[in-house]
Amino acid sequence: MSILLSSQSRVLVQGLTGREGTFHAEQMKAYGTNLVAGVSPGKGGSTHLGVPIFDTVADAKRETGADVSGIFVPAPFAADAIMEAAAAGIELIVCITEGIPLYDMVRARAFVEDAGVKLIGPNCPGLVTAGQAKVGIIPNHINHEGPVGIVSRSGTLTYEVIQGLSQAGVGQTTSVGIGGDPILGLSFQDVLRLFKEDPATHVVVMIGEIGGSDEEAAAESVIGRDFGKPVVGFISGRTAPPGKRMGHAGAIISGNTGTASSKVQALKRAGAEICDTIEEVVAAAGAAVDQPSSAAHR
Amino acid sequence: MSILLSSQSRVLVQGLTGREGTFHAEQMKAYGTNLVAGVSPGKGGSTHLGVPIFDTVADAKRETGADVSGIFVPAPFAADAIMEAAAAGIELIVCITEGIPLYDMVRARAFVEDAGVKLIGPNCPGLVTAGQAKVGIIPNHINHEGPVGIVSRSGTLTYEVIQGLSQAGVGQTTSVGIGGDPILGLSFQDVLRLFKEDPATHVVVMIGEIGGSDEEAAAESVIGRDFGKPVVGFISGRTAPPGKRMGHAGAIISGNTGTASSKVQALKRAGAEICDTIEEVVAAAGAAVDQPSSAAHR
Amino acid sequence: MKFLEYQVKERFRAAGIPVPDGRLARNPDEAALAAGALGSVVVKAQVPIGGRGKAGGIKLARTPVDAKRAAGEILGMTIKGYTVREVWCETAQEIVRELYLGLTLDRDARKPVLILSAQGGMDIEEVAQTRPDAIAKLHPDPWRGPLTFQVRDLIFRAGLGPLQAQLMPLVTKLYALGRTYDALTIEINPLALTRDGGLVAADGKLEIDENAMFRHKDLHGADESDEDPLEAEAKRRKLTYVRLDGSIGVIGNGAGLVMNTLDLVEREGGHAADFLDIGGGAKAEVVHSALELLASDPRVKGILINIFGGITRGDEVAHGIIDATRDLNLNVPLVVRMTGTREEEGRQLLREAGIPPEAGASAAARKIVELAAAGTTRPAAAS
Amino acid sequence: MKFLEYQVKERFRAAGIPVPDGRLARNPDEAALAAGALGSVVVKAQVPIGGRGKAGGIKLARTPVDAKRAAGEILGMTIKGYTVREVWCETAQEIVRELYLGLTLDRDARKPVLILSAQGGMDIEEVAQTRPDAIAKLHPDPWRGPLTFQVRDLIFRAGLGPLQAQLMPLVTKLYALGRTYDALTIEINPLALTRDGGLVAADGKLEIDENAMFRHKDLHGADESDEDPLEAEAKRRKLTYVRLDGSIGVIGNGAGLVMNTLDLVEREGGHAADFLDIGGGAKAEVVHSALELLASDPRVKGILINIFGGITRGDEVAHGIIDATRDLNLNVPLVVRMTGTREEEGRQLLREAGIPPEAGASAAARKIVELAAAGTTRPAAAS
Repeated sequence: MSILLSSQSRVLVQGLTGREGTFHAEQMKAYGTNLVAGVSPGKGGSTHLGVPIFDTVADAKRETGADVSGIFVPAPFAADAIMEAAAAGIELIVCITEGIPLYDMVRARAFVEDAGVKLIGPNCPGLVTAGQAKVGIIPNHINHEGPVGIVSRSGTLTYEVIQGLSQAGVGQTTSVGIGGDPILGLSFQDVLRLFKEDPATHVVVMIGEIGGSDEEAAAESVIGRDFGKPVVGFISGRTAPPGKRMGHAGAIISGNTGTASSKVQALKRAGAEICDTIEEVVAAAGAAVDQPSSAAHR
Repeated sequence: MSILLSSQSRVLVQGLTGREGTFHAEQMKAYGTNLVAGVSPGKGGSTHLGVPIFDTVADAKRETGADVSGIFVPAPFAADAIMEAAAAGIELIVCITEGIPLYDMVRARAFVEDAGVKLIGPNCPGLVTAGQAKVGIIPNHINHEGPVGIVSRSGTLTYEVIQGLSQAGVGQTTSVGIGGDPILGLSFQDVLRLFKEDPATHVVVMIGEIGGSDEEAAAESVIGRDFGKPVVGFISGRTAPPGKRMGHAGAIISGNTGTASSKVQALKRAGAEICDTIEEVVAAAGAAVDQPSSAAHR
Repeated sequence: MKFLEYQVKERFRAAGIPVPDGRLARNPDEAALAAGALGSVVVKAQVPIGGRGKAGGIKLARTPVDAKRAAGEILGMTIKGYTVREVWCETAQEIVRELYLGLTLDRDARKPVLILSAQGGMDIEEVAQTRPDAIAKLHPDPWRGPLTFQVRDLIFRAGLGPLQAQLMPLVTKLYALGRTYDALTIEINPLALTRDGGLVAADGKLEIDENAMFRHKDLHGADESDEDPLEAEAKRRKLTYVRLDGSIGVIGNGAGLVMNTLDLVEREGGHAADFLDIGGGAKAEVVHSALELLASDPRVKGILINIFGGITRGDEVAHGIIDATRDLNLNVPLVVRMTGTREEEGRQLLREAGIPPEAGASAAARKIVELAAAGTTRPAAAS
Repeated sequence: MKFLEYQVKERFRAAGIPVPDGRLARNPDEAALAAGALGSVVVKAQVPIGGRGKAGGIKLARTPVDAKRAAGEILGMTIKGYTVREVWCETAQEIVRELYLGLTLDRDARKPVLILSAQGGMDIEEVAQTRPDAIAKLHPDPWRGPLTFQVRDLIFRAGLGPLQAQLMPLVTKLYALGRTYDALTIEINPLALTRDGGLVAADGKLEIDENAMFRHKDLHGADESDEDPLEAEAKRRKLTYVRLDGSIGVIGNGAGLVMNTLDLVEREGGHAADFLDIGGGAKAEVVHSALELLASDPRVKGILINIFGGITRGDEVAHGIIDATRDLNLNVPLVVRMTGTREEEGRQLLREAGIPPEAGASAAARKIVELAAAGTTRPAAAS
């Protein structure tokens, strides 16, 4: 079991014939992902990485039954690519692209919401269901099957946690990088709700960071309400000064909102175990998996 | 019983303090309509025709619980007024205003659809539930309670039918003028479906005209499918030449679509009785009411 | 409001839609000058109606002498009732393929619709019937407009993928232009693919929603007055008037009612001379103006006024009728049918003025057909 | 990208938002000329940051002599790190009331938000906390924008109904301007009600989304280079750099990872001198450029590079590090932690170059803090 993505998912890549698209789609295939199509307008009819290329997502969907799309197109075109996938009936859209204008994203997000489909990202590393499939750029070799679900705003810290857990012999169900932008598709809340319902996930690791109030919202409306599974949390940016944008467009403390301490407090109040380092996160998640209570929590 | 409007309906008028708004709201009150509020931006806090005036529909809705709005504002502002009512949660919007730009209306119609509320009009005479309430401009004295439901694209022909029926001693449940514009709120189909479900309506009179294909659509998808009640129909514009817009923005025969004969044929095929004059419509509706089979049709 | 080809092309050019170079000529010498400046030109009659080519209103001219002769032939022609007063002389294009691109309102879908076809140069409704597969449609959401991926999809569906790069901006610009001008119809037909691989608007059409004219007060379209002097006069009087072929003048309030009145006249063996709707809430002056218009039409042998008052009030209408019959010295029969809002007051006024009204529409139609046939001339006799 | 007050007001004026007449002065004499032309003026320091008034950067001048003196005092001042190079001299307004009107992005709502308040002239976030009832908000649908009735409702909710007629077009124009410029924030504060009953933008702010700069290549905003020479240099190098107060230079890939690295350095008793994210997929040149930047900072006593390759490849980063250490003759300790995509290749390259990498982030942080404290100078010693 897993959430969002499985070996059954039929994956297409928008921007497959580009440099990044080609590189990462190769990795995705190598991981075992069921890559069924690519979309590159004007290259319809050709073949790349052994899959057919289509001019439009609608064509690709119709011909191959794709239900998941990974987007690797440049920022000026990425919001449109998201909407194209949503309009074509793709169920899960994973947008890796960084630097999408925010006004493009508010429109694309409203569009996706109207279409009733799921978007992960943008500016995210994508997701992996360990041992089954990957859409995005999370390194293949670090993932191991097991009982921990991961949701994170940071790409590289996601890798840290996955690798740490795997090295400690603790595997994962699905690892989801939701992205570091202020306007995102799935939020912590959304992914946590999915983990709550997933019987294979016994423990959830949540990696937040400064900026916005999504961690607080997740704490109050999901974790604090009969979540039923141990949550191990971590917030990066504790030493970041207010008013400075820390790389991620979304990572900024403005006024009293978005501070690490506000997030840590909200998560602790909701019953999550908050750690100071990734090493501690790994240890705590491993311990929670080993406790018999973790299963009872379900 | 009736459809859409009853003595329980709490009616507000947008543009109540204007000349037309005042004149017709007085008539509406005189008919017994439960007028609860008016909306005129900047005149909030005052009173007119014995009801409170509000600056916004949202205020009026909150303070008076209005659930129906009649719109009597000038064409350049009417589409916005429709959207304001829809956003405020008004359940039935009746727009009398004529001459609304079509691009304004396509937007307003999409807005109303998203909001999931009902719109009648624009460019329509509104509706009367005989003996209970009126929103719009149908003359008061012609209406009589009884078993005939009326739906019409033409305002003045609606009056003709109502008056004819009443003079023949045949009363009405609800008479609905859906309007003569190309872009409308409720269509023939929508209103016919409501009449189908209304136990008090035994016979339906439908007054169509040249232009568009709504009559054909209603014939095929509603009247022809177990409608269960006699439908007496009439199509005006039989002698109108193609390509000429006959007063109503929607009344134009273009190419092969929108002709009277296409509509007459479709309605006959669906089982409606189509008449050549309003006098015949009145006679046929009266006869249908008197037939025992009309009750059995239910 | 309709526009002439050159007026449409001016707007295309301003919006970044490529058009051939051209000049307007009001006489043959100006056409010769244009050809001198532009080389081989097409000389095109400027009338707000299709079918110019078949009518001989479009001629190719390779030299200034040719152009002068062509303009001389075309200027002054009458095409479907329009006199040609201007010709548009534009660089002749080497066209290898003709496409179609248009925007209109789809009333069944309640949305705008963009239409793209690889079969241009002919009437698109004909293409829609004969080769529906040759037409690709896109119904943009009226708030969002056509999105990039939708436009691309439209182009691929029309089988025009190889022209994607050029077509994408054209579709977006045409839609924006249509929205800006509240266009009921805006089209490029043919959208010409030229020998050098470019796309150019070889002809164009634009018709603006009359309801939206308050947003476009500065616009001047084609002079449509040639179409019919009575229709032009009605437009000046802001009356909703359509000229028909018969002899019974018809006035009414409400489009459905007037249409039905025409049908009733026909049923009684007469033929209406017009459709004239004074609309809802008409004042006495409007009724007066409407009667005056019909009285000026020599074809009219009798006038039928059919009023069912809703927002329109009987007394107002009666005042207009009474004043007009007095002022105009009407010499054809007049039958009035009046009911509805303030019918009592209106009918009373009419009776007092010696114009006793009818109550039923069919009876009124029958009466006016009889009176007109009999050639009775005094309106009072209509009672 | 931020804009100076006068640059914002130029845009307001072009969009039809009323602003006071004003002139830019780069020296006291120009200020005197401006006052001569305009009468009583307010002389305002042009710096891309708030709090100018409190810092003495805004002075009223009734005469040209006053204006010259005021400009002389303000020009050359340093306000929060920015040197004043220009003053904006504008007609003094007789303000009877100060309002606030702004547009920004509400990340919790995932929508734009228009904010209107009868309490202007102060920081809106402060008003939001002290008098939340004095603020009215409208979240326009991102496709539809603010609709007329919504804007009217906003105005009535802000208690500004009597100013409806003037405020309606201002709100619409500000929104349009914000959308045109992809504004993260655009505000009129104060929006001044003057004695003669008019509304005028007495001050304004505009900050554009950096991600959207490809749509605004022709725009030139405030010169923000005064803010920090290192940040300015980083911007020229297109590096994501934030100056911090410590002594450990930090480079990493990914914002979360770098933020976490700062936290780890702090935890080990050190303090980071910067946040520097080379981003995803960085090439060797970027790593080289980042190292070069930190090497130029005399505060930096040690450098920690933390790489977890995803889209970034270990071998690329290793090449950049190796080239940079060779070219730059680095004289502070360097610790590299590397894992992820192509980590084997990268680690091998580093080992061969004598820079054996760490595997764990905490251990690497501990080591750089120790080495920096010990004042070790050769990078090779970091192993």
